[in-house]
Amino acid sequence: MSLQFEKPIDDLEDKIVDMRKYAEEQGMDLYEEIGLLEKRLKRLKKESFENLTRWQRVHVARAAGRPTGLDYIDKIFTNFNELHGDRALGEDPALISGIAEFNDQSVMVLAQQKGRDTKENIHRNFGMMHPSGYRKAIRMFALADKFKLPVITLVDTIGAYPGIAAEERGQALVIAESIQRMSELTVPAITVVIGEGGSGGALAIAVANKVLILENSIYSVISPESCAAILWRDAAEAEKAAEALKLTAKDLLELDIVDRIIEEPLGGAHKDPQAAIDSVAKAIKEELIELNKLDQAELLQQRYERFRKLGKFQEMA
Amino acid sequence: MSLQFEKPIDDLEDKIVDMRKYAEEQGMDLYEEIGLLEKRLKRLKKESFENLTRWQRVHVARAAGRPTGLDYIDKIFTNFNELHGDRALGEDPALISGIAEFNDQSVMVLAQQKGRDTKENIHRNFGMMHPSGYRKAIRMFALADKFKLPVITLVDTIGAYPGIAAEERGQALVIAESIQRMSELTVPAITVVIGEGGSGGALAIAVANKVLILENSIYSVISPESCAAILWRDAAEAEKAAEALKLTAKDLLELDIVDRIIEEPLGGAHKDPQAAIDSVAKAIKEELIELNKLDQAELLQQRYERFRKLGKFQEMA
Amino acid sequence: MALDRWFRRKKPNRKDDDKSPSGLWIKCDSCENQVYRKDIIANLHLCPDCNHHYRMPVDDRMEMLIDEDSFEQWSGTIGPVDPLGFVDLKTYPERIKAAQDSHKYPDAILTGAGLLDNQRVAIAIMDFSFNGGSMGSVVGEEIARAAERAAEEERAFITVAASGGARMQEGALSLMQMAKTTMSLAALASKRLPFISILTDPTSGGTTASFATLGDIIVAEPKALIAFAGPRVIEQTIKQELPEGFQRSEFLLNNGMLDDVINRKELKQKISKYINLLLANRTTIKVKHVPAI
Amino acid sequence: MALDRWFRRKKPNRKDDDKSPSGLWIKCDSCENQVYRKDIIANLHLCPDCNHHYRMPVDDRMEMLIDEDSFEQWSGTIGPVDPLGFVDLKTYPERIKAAQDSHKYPDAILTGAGLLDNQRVAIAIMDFSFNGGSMGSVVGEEIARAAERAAEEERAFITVAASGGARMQEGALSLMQMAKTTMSLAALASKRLPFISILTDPTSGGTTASFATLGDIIVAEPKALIAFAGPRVIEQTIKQELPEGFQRSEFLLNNGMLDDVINRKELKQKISKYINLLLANRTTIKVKHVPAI
Ligand SMILES: [Zn+2]
Ligand SMILES: [Zn+2]
Repeated sequence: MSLQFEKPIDDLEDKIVDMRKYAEEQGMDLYEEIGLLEKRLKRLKKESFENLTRWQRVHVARAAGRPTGLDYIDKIFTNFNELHGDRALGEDPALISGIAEFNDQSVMVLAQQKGRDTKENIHRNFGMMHPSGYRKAIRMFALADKFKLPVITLVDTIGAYPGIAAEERGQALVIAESIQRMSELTVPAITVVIGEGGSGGALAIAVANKVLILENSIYSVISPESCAAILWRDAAEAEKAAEALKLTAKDLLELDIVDRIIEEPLGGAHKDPQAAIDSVAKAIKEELIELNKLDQAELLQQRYERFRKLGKFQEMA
Repeated sequence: MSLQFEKPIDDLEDKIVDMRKYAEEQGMDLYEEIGLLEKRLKRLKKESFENLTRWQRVHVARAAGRPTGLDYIDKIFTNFNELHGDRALGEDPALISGIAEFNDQSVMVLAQQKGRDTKENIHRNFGMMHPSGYRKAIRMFALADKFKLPVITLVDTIGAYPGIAAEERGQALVIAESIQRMSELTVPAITVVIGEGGSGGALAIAVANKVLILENSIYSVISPESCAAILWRDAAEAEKAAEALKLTAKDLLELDIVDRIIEEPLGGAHKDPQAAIDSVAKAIKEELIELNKLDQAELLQQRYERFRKLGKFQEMA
Repeated sequence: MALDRWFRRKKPNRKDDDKSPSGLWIKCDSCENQVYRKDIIANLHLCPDCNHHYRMPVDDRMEMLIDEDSFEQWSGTIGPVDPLGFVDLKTYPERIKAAQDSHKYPDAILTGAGLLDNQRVAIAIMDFSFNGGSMGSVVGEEIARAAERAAEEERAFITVAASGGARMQEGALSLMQMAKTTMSLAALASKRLPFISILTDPTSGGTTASFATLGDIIVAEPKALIAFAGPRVIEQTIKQELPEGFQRSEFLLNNGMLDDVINRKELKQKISKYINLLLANRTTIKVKHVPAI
Repeated sequence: MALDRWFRRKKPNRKDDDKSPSGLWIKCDSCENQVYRKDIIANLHLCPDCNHHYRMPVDDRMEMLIDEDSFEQWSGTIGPVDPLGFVDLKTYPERIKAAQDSHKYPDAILTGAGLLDNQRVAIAIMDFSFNGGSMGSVVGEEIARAAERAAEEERAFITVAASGGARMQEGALSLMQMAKTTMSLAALASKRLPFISILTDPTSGGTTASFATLGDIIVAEPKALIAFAGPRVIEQTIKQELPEGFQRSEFLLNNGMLDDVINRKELKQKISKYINLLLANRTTIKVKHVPAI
């Protein structure tokens, strides 16, 4: 299943495959012709992805086959041991957490997991966390602090789950508490927005010293669909909302909301998951090496200043 | 409604009332006779209460009309402001908590409340707390620590509530966490067992620097009824179990489990609530004055040592 | 927005000819009695018949809570800009201008210092009537500044929340105000200064999910709507009607999320007691920022 | 108590004439297959057919978790007394004597130091077969001593819980062991030493409600009964049957109370990884005992 704007790319890829097959069958030397087509394909991909509209990028961020939290956990970290439960409300499969090794250090990993197929989607509630998930995050932050484990969070959610039980159990309050507890970490904290960073549900585990984002990921105060429903009174105007919200990696870097964009393989992370995962691993490693140089007070201070300065306003006459 | 062993006392009291009435009606001077009867009544009360069996004392501890947590709160503290909720699971009416003034100081008060009539009994779940109650206690301990409020807890419960929802929400775990959090208080903590101190459900809010107990209160690892059901395989043997468990104030003082016995008015606290309340107020005040002299480290140390030494065993050959 | 409702209907048989807005009769939202609008305003915006809590303008709120002539305004020196060039059915600058034209302050917030029953406090009051009380860069910045300055000047801090959530027109910058306001509370905590959060009708979204639910003590006015996701969003998600009283103050109290629900008439006195009790034993010793282990 | 079940039935048509207990066939509690008892014991007390987890004697448990020849026993120098002169159908001294006569250790606990995959640990293992693994003064004291000594010697601490709760025959002194064991964990926390709690079948009452649920990491063996109030007490209270799987490990995992449920065969390896990961970044700097603010 390919995204709409990927169609010309996919068509050209198919053509090249055909051509190779034909050349082989016919014993014909089409090496030069195929080489030209491949160059053209690469250019087409590059142009397409450079010129994606924001709404198209939302689709890439949500694309099937895009590596999920678990894919990163499996391939970036060694000796991952999942730790379950919030010791209060329950176990939320939308957030996977645990301790692992990374670059000769123990780390605490938290990842929102949307799921890789329908069954997992349902089990993971599409990565929409309940209060028990945020409480689990808070518990992990405390454990990380106690044992000096740098915290790495992977964000991928359309937002916290809006439901009756979630409201009953204080969805707002646990998000606030998670923001607060993460901001108090005395260890390095790195967030990577690997897909969709949806509102407070994402921010709750994104109050890091460094916030990185994959090139085609998005991070927004509200989903384009909900924004359109409210401001345009029509969810179908999501494309306009996406444009207005400036939710792409590039937009966010300009606003200092993210610190670094991690390049994706040409055609998007879903076209070459391993390459995307490698880039993320490299970026986390580089950032962690730098943050490891700071002491507790400096880490707190740096994190405070990082968020304190965000916002745009003007002095009044 | 009087307790069984109170019958002779009540009868004699009735007699004296009769006699007075008769003397008045007849215009007879029975001053001397009545005086003698009153002396006898006092002696009877004293003897009865000195020689109460443990099982009888269990009945006094549970007697209707015995002052409850709220009675103490109303009369001992000024400016009491109840604070509700555990900010996680719910609001448990079996535990009343809040901030108040006591002896020119702010304090945090926690009281288990069984209720004073059937309606309140049901509302308060007879003082049997749910996990939300223990979480509320933990929250109050944190607030007390932050604002340097000495903690005063009033214990009166047959035990933590045993039910499906309570187990689902980790009744054991919250009790353990409450014990732990209370033991970490950096402020003075005083517990008064005002009625029944039932097992872990009581201990969870009784890890204090000083544990006081009213003369006719009990404090036990298990209720006599449950103990009898297990060891005698017959709940009706509760009287034997009460005897065996050594659960009276005097027993507990000998075992160093409580630090001080607060005298009750003759005939029991239910016969003169105000006198009992005054005695409790006086005792808390005296203990608090002493504890206020200790700094944070000393308070932690004193509390640790107080509980660390409890237990009886022998060196093996 | 609450004001809209007040003009819904005039008492038909009114005799005097006072045509000013304050002279109008309205039908109470709650008891449905015809009530003289001036009487509501004079009664702390409470229905004189049924005690229904109407939304309260920021200045009235400030005057209700802060001792007379003691208020020193802190906010108002900064105003909103249009960082994204946001356009929906209107442009963001148009929306801002419209709001500013009908309001005294440049954004949905009033902060300042004052006395509350003679106790030194700082206060931040959100204005739901200004763009739905939405929290953008200005609201976030003013709250953070007020919290930090309260800590610096050793004042208790009080917030009065009334907000539809984050301000969408400032995109992710609004989202970041949740982190900023939350983090600004650390300065108060490190000095053991009380932070009392008052939730009023309505408080939802990013405001509920940040500073407003992090009070040492959190109280709400009766029947206020307090939510993460608003009722409409939830109904759309679960495709069923919500139970009576869902997401109202009493529901939150029952679910353990509030310390108390307090009638507006008793609010000042209660807050005063909280602050007094929480500060009574305070030493001025600073606490190191050490997490629980 | 678990042993009782093993003798329930012999395989009727067994040919060899091994009459020793270890030679008997038993019917598995779970799969109901006829299984050779020796095979269960040799298989870490797991059913070779269905992996059912039988209760495990303390020495076998210690040998399973601690590297060969590395165990140094700490417990055993103190034994129980009868502080209350407790008599029910038997006297407490009679009960103690009976238990001691059939057991190697003086009470329901074995503690000591050793290596776990070459990592220095201290361990406390409860013995359910000794008076229902009940926690009285000796069990509490041994656990507290082990935790404190582990902290002193900078060892990770592991407990293996198996207990019916507090020991009634020592009255409120038993209750106090909940506080004592809980408080002894502070020494470990202040040095950032991991405390791993392993819950096995069955763990309930005062043990579950104290140290055993305060692990940095808490794991359980499959299908273990883990409760505050036992199922019978609850059934009597609520007058209805309990749902399938209630109070079993998987139920607790699902309710957020456990970090994981781990097969006995993988237990040592898992605990080893936890300790390794939690100690890897440890500095030897002491943490001051400061509560969260
Ligand atoms: Zn009305
Ligand atoms: Zn089997």
